[in-house]
Amino acid sequence: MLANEKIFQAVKMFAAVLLALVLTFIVLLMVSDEPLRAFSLMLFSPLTKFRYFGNVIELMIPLSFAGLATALLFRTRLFNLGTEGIFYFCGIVTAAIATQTFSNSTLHPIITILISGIAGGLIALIPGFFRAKFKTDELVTSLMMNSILYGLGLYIIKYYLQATDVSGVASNLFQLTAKLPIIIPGTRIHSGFAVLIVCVILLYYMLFHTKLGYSIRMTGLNGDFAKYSGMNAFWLFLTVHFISGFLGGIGSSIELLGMYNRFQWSTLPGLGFTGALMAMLGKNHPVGVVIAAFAISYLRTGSDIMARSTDVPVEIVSIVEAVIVLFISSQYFLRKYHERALIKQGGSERA
Amino acid sequence: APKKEPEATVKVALLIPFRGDQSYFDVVANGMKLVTEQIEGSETTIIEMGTDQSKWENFYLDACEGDYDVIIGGNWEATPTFEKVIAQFPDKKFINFDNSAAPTNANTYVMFYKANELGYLTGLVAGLVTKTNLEYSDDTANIIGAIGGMNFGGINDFLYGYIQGAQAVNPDVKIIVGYAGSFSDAAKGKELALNMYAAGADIVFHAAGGTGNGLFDAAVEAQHYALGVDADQALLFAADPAKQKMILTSGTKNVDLAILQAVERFMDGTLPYNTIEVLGIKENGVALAENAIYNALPASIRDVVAAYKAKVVSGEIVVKDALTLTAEQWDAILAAAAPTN
Amino acid sequence: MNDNILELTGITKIYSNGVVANRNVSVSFRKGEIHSVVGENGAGKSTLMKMIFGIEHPSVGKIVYKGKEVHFANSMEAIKNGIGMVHQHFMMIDDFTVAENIVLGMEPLKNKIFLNKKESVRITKELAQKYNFDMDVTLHVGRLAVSAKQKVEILKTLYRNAEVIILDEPTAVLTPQETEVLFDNLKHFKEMGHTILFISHKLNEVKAISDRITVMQNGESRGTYDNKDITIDQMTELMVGRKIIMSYDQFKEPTDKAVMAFKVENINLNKKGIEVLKHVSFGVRAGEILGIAGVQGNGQNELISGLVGLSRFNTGKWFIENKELTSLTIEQKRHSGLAYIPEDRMKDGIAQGASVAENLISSYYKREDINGKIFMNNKGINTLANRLIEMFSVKTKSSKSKIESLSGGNIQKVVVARETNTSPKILIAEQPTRGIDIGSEEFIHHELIKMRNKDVAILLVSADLNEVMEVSDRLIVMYEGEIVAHFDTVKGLTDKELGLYMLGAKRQDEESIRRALTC
Amino acid sequence: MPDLFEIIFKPEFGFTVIRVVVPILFAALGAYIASSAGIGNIAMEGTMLMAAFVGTICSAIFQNPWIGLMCAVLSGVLMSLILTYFTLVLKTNNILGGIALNLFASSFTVFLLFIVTGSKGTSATLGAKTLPKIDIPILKDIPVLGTIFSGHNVLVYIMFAAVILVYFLMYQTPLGLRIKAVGKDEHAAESVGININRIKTIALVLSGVLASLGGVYMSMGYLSFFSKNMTNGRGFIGLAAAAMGHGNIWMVTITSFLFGAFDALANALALYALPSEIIITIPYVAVFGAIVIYSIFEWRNRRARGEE
Ligand SMILES: Nc1ncnc2c1ncn2[C@@H]1O[C@H](COP(=O)(O)OP(=O)(O)OP(=O)(O)O)[C@@H](O)[C@H]1O
Ligand SMILES: Nc1ncnc2c1ncn2[C@@H]1O[C@H](COP(=O)(O)OP(=O)(O)OP(=O)(O)O)[C@@H](O)[C@H]1O
Ligand SMILES: [Mg+2]
Ligand SMILES: [Mg+2]
Repeated sequence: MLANEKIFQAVKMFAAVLLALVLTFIVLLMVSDEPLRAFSLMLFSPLTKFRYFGNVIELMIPLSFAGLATALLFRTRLFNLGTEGIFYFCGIVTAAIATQTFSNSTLHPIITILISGIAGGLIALIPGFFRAKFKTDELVTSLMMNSILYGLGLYIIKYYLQATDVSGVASNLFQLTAKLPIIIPGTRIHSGFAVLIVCVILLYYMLFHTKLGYSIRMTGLNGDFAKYSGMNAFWLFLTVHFISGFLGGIGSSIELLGMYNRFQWSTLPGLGFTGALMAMLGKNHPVGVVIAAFAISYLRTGSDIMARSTDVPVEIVSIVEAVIVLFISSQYFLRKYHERALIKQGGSERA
Repeated sequence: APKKEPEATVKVALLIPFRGDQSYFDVVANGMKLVTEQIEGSETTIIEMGTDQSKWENFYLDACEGDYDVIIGGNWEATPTFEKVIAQFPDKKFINFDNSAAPTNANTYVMFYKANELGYLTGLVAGLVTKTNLEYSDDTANIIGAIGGMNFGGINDFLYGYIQGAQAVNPDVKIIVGYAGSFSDAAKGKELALNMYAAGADIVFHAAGGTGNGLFDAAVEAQHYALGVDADQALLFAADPAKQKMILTSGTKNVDLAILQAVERFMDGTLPYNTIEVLGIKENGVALAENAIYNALPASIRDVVAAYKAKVVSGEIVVKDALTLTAEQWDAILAAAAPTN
Repeated sequence: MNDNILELTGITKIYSNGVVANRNVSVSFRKGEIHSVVGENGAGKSTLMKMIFGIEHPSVGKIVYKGKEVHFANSMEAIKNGIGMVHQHFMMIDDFTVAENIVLGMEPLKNKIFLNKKESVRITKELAQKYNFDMDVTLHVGRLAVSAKQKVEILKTLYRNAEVIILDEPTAVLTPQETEVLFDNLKHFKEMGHTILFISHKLNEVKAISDRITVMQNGESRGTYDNKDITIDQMTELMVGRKIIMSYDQFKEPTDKAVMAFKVENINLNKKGIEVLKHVSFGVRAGEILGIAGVQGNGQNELISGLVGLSRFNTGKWFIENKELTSLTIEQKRHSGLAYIPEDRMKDGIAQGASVAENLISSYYKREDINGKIFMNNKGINTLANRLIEMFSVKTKSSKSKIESLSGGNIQKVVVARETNTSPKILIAEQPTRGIDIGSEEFIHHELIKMRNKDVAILLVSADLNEVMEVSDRLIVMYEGEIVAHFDTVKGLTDKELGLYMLGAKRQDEESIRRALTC
Repeated sequence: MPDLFEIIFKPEFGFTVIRVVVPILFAALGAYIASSAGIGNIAMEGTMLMAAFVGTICSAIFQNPWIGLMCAVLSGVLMSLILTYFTLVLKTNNILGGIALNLFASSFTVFLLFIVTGSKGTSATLGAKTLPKIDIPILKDIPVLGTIFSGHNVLVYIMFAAVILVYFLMYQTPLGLRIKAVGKDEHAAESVGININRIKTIALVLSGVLASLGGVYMSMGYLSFFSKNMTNGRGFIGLAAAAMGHGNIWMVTITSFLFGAFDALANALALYALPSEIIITIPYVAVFGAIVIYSIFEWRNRRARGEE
């Protein structure tokens, strides 16, 4: 049975999760007086209340956008971690527009999100351009850009957008016309979720059913081959960076308009690495990214609930997450059994 | 397994982003400790919500749905979320431990602390110490320093008070202000402090959370004085008297005491809901840590500090605040206070 | 006790993707013999050798070496036991010098800790001299010609005192002269007691050098034969199941060659002060095949990669019919009618990880018949792919299989199928049959001739002299970046003579050379 | 207040730059070795943080900074071995593994800190011993050089030694040659009998050791305590410096110093009434500018060679 690749993958995934959970349980045994309750809260609590399940979806939205933005870059074999800075900076762009008065509550968020997206795209073009034209290492430029965008963003907030009624770094309250409506009552799931679904579908079709997607995939698999085939890496890199930045920008905007009342991130939101995590867990596939984001959101929501309802310290949440990620992403976990099964069966196909 | 314990007299939940900054949030958290220690049979829970603000509402909702008698939360960042949730639970009682605006809900009591007065107190000490020849200060250069975590109103309020306090007792004093751009980079804090000492400051204050911890290392290294913030930070170095003696005092924000008192008043039924109470020097909302190190200072210094403190309490001196200043106004204030070449 | 140094018994190898590369193979190798292994692409020759060398491990079966059963965990153990291997694809580090490459893994030391670079150079120099290999061991390998790289690979095994030397297709890139030198060396090694395991698709070479020959088909051994007991035709039949004759004259139809389809004028290229290409000019007419012969590293690579747009020249112009291509993008060049079968199929020719179908459309993925208004027409792509797969009898499970699951010959067929399907005006075919079994080779030659018959101009670059001479109509020879000879016809030309031009020993007068452009 | 030029051109500024550069250069050297072996060691940051924590805690427990240092290095080795196990044995993507380990380290240190000290912020209350400062005999009396190079923490001298050692390791020993061989072409290295996994493990362990030295400097040299997330991205700066060095140890070192110098400059500028938000970006802008200029230079070289 293990000889079948698909079945093997499923069994492997299941076993990896199981092992990770066993390890988690052992950790809980050590830190908690009520490990069983903590464990079951972590695993099942998101399913116990509609609102909790809503939390999973709410959290999944920004993770997915960051993941999609990163996955597109990784697909083109661009190791760029700039989603972090773009998320932050586009939040400020969002604040600049969302705090303006505007009469139309349908157009206001749309315009805000679009402009944020374009701003994100344009920012991403900076490392993109240097990569495309001069082969400048995009890991370095994107990491540096994150910190530069952070400082620049703070500056803009302070001199142009700072709310006077608050003592911290914050913009004025967003206009109510700019906020995204809640689409599922009883939760805070907002219309951004619909935008996410649309983006995933568009991205899927773009990647697997258009010429652009084809050239992105070929370039990612083999840049020499793409060049030889007549694809223009320069424009392709620019396009990919723009789209990625755009996704980051609208993701940021959607998160703020859906979940916040004002811009008040005083540090980078930390979505750059989470985005990379989602992208890689989802194998850089749009649908995979969303599934990964869902899984991680589910885990984080469950762990949050566990941490606030039991004596388990919040730090355990990340520790558990790290363990689970490590095991799930193991390619060779149980590979031995797979190979043994293959030999027993005498191979599945002829050379 | 559920534990069988006698029914608690009062169940209190406190929601904060995190603990462990060794200043502000730890003082807040200490409020729960005081409650547990001083109110018999009380049961307290500290819930750390994390820094992802989009999740805070979940935490508040869960706390409200729990069986707590009082839920303490807020501060300026979380207040909008807090109040949104409060509106859904008219039968519960809430304490906002730190916010500058009056509550929008009838069942909420809000406290606010005058950070500018805290800064004023430390400024008095700094202004006096720098013109005195103490073991680690000298009267040659009339320069003092202050490190801010980031440049925004809440932090500048401390610094503005500090500037006013120093200038009140030492009109010619020059104040170097530097921002670290982070509340968690102690190494950066140390670098800024060393630069300040190198530029002639012999006493430096900070309002920079974890970044400020680096200040104390710098003080030991440069052999000059430092001033703590929010909590009595000399306690950090209880194990190391050589370091401890560099931290002359700290401007404390007594959120813990305030929380304890509020919970006591809740139990008495005397807590004024739908009200904001502003706690300054007069209300003991902010104070100087008058520990052994401080008390070892020359009486001449301590007497002057006490005198100015009394003037603030009496209302004779009004410390201006930085909350409503524009960025440009603030830049001008800093430029005026800074040493010239 | 027998004189077998190495015995394989009942070897089966199943790769983790389920491919059975070897099935119940038993074969023995005698000490001091040259033993060839032949078979179609994907017959499992390399896999068998890798198992001997310890890089792969048999799923079932045993390996007996010098009378003892061995289980080499890795190549280190094989090397320690006196087995060396020259791989089908070069295994060298381009940024290292020859000496560094040779000593890598067994470096001479100074003070027991440090690399002794001087000693490395001295030892490798001595080694090279001992085996009559003449080379500068301080050069970076990346700058060496292929034949020199080949020598470095062999020196690597000799440095490690290999008693058994495995050579996986060592001659695919050599000229006849170089091959001859190599064979002399191999015989020399044999006399010195080394055992040689030799893999090649060139059956005449196998016939010339081997003591014994093992034929493989589809992962299984079809028996081991003494050289004198088997003919080339018999080998072919055992491998492919039919006879193959590499002669194409009868298939070439007369074409009128009226149009000068592709014209190259005065190409010059200077790299770091070295003149890589000098005044290269030639033309190819519609309906003819122009062969470029030359030892690898004489500028052919740079010429072709510049012509197709992968790199630049200093000066020069080139045209398809009357349209100048010089400064067009690759896409525009292709659009103007240029097609290209690249030398290195794995690097330029395909995208590993993509499906066969995806690899079959890359050169014209924007073409209307496989695109809708917004989306690509997946149905159209599949139909097209299946048609090409059938036409070129590509052995694959389906058009959706990953390209890397195909054998080398079949991958090459995919590349050829794709490039010929662009209906080009000029097809540049660079080493189109390198490392490909004779069945596929013959097939590809026929495809080229079919295109020629349909009035396509073909530029064929090959290091394989038999190939250029069998397939081309006209021929030019390149040496040190220049065209040194031009032949209006290949009839009557011997490979000996051609070899003289290729090695720079002879050169035609300017007049004859200029005819490469004008004829 | 002194003129800016006065600050920069004083020898004390050189002293400051060295002090600032230590954690970055250690991280960069570690990342350089790992990337020479073909592995992007994203776990640098987490490894540093873990070592910073372990070092100071062990120093406090044993009341001996050298034991603390040893434990910190062990923790670095352990982190690397975990990464090695997952990436080399279980074939987890190394970036993914690195991110997971960073996540793990940042929480795990706080968790343990809480257990050990009851605080989630710093270990200052433990009063752990720090590593000593060293005055270099003769050197300290030489005017400018003495001011710049003498009187640093012992780890500063270990850092300089590490640069030299890593140079010898990578350029003059068989191990270095093999590490590079593995990084440049795994199959080629394997074909001459080099055990790829062993070389990669060694490279990762070395990289972990160097990272841990950078980490322990943070808590036992630069500062005298551990504080939550105290590495603050220095591991990533090191990673960037290594990437910018393109496999050349001197470039790696120079880039680290470039960052350190501009960071020190930013710290000096922070005292002037300038927009602090912009000041903090200075070192990042400098490295950004440097890599862009460098790559344009390379690009022109490639063009001149006709490769592009
Ligand atoms: N690493 C691998 N993983 C999976 N399959 C492999 C691997 N290497 C080779 N194969 C498959 O095993 C079969 C035998 O391959 P092998 O390389 O031994 O053939 P070969 O006889 O050397 O062919 P060629 O003449 O093209 O070199 C082929 O079908 C090939 O696709
Ligand atoms: N250990 C090594 N790993 C990789 N490449 C090396 C190594 N040593 C030398 N090289 C390469 O070889 C070339 C020359 O190296 P190096 O400068 O060490 O040579 P050298 O000056 O001849 O040595 P020596 O000073 O020992 O005589 C350089 O391009 C370098 O890349
Ligand atoms: Mg003074
Ligand atoms: Mg082969």
